[in-house]
Amino acid sequence: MSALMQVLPYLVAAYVFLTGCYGLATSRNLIHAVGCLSVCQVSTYILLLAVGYRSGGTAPVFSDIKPGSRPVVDPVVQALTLTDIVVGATVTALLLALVLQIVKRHGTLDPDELRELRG
Amino acid sequence: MSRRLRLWLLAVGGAGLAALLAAACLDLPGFGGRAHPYGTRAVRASLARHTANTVASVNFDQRAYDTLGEMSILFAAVLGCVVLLRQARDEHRERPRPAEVARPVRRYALLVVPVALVCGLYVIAHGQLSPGGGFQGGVVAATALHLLYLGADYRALERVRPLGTFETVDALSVCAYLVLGLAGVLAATAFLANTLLPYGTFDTLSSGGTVPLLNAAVGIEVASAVVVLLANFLDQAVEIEEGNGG
Amino acid sequence: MNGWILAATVELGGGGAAALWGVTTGPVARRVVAQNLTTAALCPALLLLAQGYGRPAYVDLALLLALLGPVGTLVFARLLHEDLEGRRPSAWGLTYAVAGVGAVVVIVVCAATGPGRAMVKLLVIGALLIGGNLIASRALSGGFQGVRGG
Amino acid sequence: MTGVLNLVALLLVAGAATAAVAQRDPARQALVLSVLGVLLAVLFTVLQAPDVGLSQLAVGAALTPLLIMLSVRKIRRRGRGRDGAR
Repeated sequence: MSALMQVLPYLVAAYVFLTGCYGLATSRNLIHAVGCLSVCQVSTYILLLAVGYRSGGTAPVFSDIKPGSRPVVDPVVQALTLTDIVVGATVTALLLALVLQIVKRHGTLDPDELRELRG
Repeated sequence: MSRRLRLWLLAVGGAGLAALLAAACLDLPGFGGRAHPYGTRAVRASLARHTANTVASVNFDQRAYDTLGEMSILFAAVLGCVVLLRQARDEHRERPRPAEVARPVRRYALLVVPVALVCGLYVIAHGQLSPGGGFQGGVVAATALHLLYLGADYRALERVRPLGTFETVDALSVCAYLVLGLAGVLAATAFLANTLLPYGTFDTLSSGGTVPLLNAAVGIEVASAVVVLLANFLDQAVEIEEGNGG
Repeated sequence: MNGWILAATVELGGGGAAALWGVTTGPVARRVVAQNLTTAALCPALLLLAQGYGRPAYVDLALLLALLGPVGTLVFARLLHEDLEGRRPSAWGLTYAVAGVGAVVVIVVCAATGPGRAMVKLLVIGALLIGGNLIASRALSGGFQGVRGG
Repeated sequence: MTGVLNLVALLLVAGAATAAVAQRDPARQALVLSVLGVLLAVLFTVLQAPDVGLSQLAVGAALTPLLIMLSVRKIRRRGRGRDGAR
């Protein structure tokens, strides 16, 4: 149990990433593909926070506990993840805007049909 | 390339990537380990500068230059959306008919909008003390405003949302972040260095030197960026029609 | 052993798995109801976790979820109302049961906190959670009948 | 005890991510993504990252579904306009 728990969070992150990639590659709908990309982003959050976790630790926020009274987890990876989430959402919005533009120009949401149009 | 061949290629590549990722996972330091050298040093630095929330200290003090990068990505993404979603020459606007929403839902929306705005401001203002900060609070405040569309009417939202003002405020808050950084240079230290203001008393709203100011700038930027973003999507989804109309 | 964390685990496991199952299977009408009940099921789990870890600061998460969860449901109720028309998705029995669990958790955590500012915050969360949940259910079962093209 | 909690939260997130990819209709995918967002927020709380949890709640519970659903609505309306003109 504990040997598995040592690597399980990393494996979950890897699994989520591969699942997202599979969805991205087999998607027949560009909006669905954008959703799959946000699933891929999720894997990076899980990986970063898993690296920074410490058993028995608590959040490095000292508004309600005394500094030094309890062990704390790593704040650096948390700061990276935090900004990543908000920026990720705006990037999703940018991709959705591109999708709307593609639909306007080519009238289709299917990436395969788009390729036929160009060729 | 046929669809079948592409799937085979994906399977082979995915299997290889999965094997490499699994090998990498097994080599990482175990989950929940005790050794976090960067974390320990970041906590010490944050406490030395009287910032109770270490994450805010990392974001707006120790790695403030990184946050400037994040802000510019945010700004660029919103700019891209505005350009992509603007009204084209062959499109026209059509006023949506006023919506009739069930009365309890409308009342709930009108009641919760102020509560949610206050919550967003609370999350921004307490960023350097308790969990929260500009990034989270900004999104909350901006999303809360759109309850007016969801629970009432698009026109109600348009009335309280002067878009031009929000676009200007967005740009101004990015500038404010830069100016605060340059103030550090003028005070003869370094760009974005937190040596400008006194650190204050630990665990109070004004503690942490420039952290609360940078936090507020980010909060305003994120809030107005999300409002502008959603406004463009809403215009496309609700008002803008194809063809030149009449 | 910490009873709060045990309760949170049960709530998270049961509520999360049920919500996930509900949101991935069946007609759209049932999926929206499951999405709405996710908020109501997981918000008490967050409160229990805050209590279990001994960190009142974590309560902010429950506050935001109680505030934004119903907003998310209203998004679907408003923008999917054409798919939902004629079906009137509602599961009032389940809605009241989950709201009851939320109320019980809020009251128990309040009792453990004792009077003060923290308790006021918990009561606000409870009111937002239950009120938002009931209103979102109301919106799903035909709150946007008159909306056309908006 | 916390090990079991970590395990439950991780497995739920993995399941929700799989479900989000498996739903091929964008509107249904948006529903699963919003549940995934809330589950992730709980996972982040369990991993002692309340700041990140708040960020994920703010974005995942309402903003991302709203963006996706508005795009879906735009495309549906467009399709209807086309059919009407024909």
